[in-house]
Amino acid sequence: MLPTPVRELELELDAFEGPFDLLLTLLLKEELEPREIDVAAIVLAFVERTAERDELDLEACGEFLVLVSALLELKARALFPDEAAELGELEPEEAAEELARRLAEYRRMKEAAAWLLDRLGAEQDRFFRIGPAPLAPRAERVLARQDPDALAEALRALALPPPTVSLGHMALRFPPVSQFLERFRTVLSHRRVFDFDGEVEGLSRVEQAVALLALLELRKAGEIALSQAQAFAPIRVSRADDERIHEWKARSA
Amino acid sequence: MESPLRLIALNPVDRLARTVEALLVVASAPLSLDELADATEDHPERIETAICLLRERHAEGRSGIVLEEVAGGFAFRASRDAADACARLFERPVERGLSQAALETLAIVAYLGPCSRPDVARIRGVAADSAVASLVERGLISEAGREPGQGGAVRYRTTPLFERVFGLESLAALPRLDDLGEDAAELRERLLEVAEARAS
Amino acid sequence: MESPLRLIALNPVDRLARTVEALLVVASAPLSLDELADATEDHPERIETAICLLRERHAEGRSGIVLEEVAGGFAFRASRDAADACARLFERPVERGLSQAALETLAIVAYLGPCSRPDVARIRGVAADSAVASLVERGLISEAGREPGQGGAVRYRTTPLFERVFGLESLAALPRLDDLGEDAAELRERLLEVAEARAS
Repeated sequence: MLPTPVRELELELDAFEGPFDLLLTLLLKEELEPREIDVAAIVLAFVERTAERDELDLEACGEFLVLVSALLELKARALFPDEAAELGELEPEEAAEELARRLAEYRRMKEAAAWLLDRLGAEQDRFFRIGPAPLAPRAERVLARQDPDALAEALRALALPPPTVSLGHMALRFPPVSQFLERFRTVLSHRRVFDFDGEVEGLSRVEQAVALLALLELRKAGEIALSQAQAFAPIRVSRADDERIHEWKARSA
Repeated sequence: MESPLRLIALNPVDRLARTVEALLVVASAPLSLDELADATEDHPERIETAICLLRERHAEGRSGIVLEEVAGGFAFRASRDAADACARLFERPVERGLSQAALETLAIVAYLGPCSRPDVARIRGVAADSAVASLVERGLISEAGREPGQGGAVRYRTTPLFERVFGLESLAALPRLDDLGEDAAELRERLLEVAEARAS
Repeated sequence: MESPLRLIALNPVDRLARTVEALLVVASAPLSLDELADATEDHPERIETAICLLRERHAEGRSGIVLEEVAGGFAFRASRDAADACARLFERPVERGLSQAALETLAIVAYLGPCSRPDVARIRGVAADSAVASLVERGLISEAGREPGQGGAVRYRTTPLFERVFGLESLAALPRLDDLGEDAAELRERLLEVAEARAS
């Protein structure tokens, strides 16, 4: 089971009310759509819960990060069914399986860590000598003749730029949503309206996905309004108060 | 001073046992049966007999020096009665405890090693740099080459000291991952449910 | 297993002797009377009595483990009968090669000139302490002053033994790496750039 604080984290979301671990189960059983889950609200609930406690439970934080990033991944894949294939060649179902697999692996390692800790406790009264005996004969280490090319090769390898690391299956490969929240807020403080497509042009698909999540979170918070002339047309983003003005104008017209 | 008569009367296995005793008291790491056989130029079966004798002589409660099978070989350690005295004089390699991050990293390296920092980060979901550094400093893990390919990351494996500190006869003495906890089984069940739901 | 009767009958000095035995078998340096007294929380005179007992028990010809008084205190050594076996144990076969960590560290020091451990660590992307220590122990690198400034880190350079092992008349005979930089400074720059890219 998850550590208590994360597992028992009570959530009150639009789409779901109950403990975090039930949410996870429902997602894995595909009884709940990832896209309906308000990730920002979950983070907020966790932060609030953490703040209520005197102690910072790093273990719970680590667990939480893994879960939330996996959730975000699921959500992004569900939002971009076509691009999901391109992103990680994973279907949402496969992503769910991947999540379960990753959690199981992490859990096993945590169990192994707990076993090691127990073992360490049990071994506390056994002392071995670490290092050579005080009166042991001294051993000479004789090294065979070496090839100087091996040195050049070693340095050449160190001078090679590392491969562009594929973080395709890493849990934390997303830029923070907050980054885009801030960015969009800043843009809207200067301009009343902007085109989402123009704003995220040149960003990677993953970044664009997270940017869209940020957009949805802002919309949910009532900070912005979204409009689109037709499917696949540019998404127009405007301040929420402007939208209200438009609505009022529309109704009065 | 010992009389020549007694030297002559000394049982050959007893003589071998003394030589093994001598080797174990100066060795800096546990010695395997083969290493003992090579050093004594004797047969492994006879070494085993000598070890039996020494195990009895250096048993807990009978001597301050206890013979133990650990890390793939044999080594002497202090008797448990003397643990308090030892603790006053010597610092254990993990005296100040290992953080949760370090323990998890150690578990990953022990089970999946050799593996790199990115490997550990992938499983734990957070960077493992300081945990790895602290484990290297304590001598519980050490470098084991780099990952193949250009700019490969350094890989790590556990050391014989790790086995000694955790009292493992070898890495094979680690519990099987499948046996650990019911959580994994529970998750697997959920996973199967997902698969079945999709198949139906 | 020991009978309770014998445990009860155990002479207190004998018990102390066992603890001293345990301390000596774990110690990696000779232990003085005072150190033994501190660790056992007992009187130095009683320690002396215990040592007398151990001297008899661990005498040449009676045990493979011999108690020896040396400068600084007491320590166990191997019995003389076992000298040949010990020599075979410590006579190491010729080592064929160096570990990846040692090779990289050696290459950095050889090509870039005197380097500190932090330098090596920065370029390799991992801590260099144990690799540097092992190369110093093997005599392939040695200390060469400190980095400028107060509290500067110790720098290392390659030794004449290094040149012999690699069959080089001098460092100038190292294979050329012109494609990576015109001189050591450029090479260093290049390596640090790559290391930074790797770390990010």
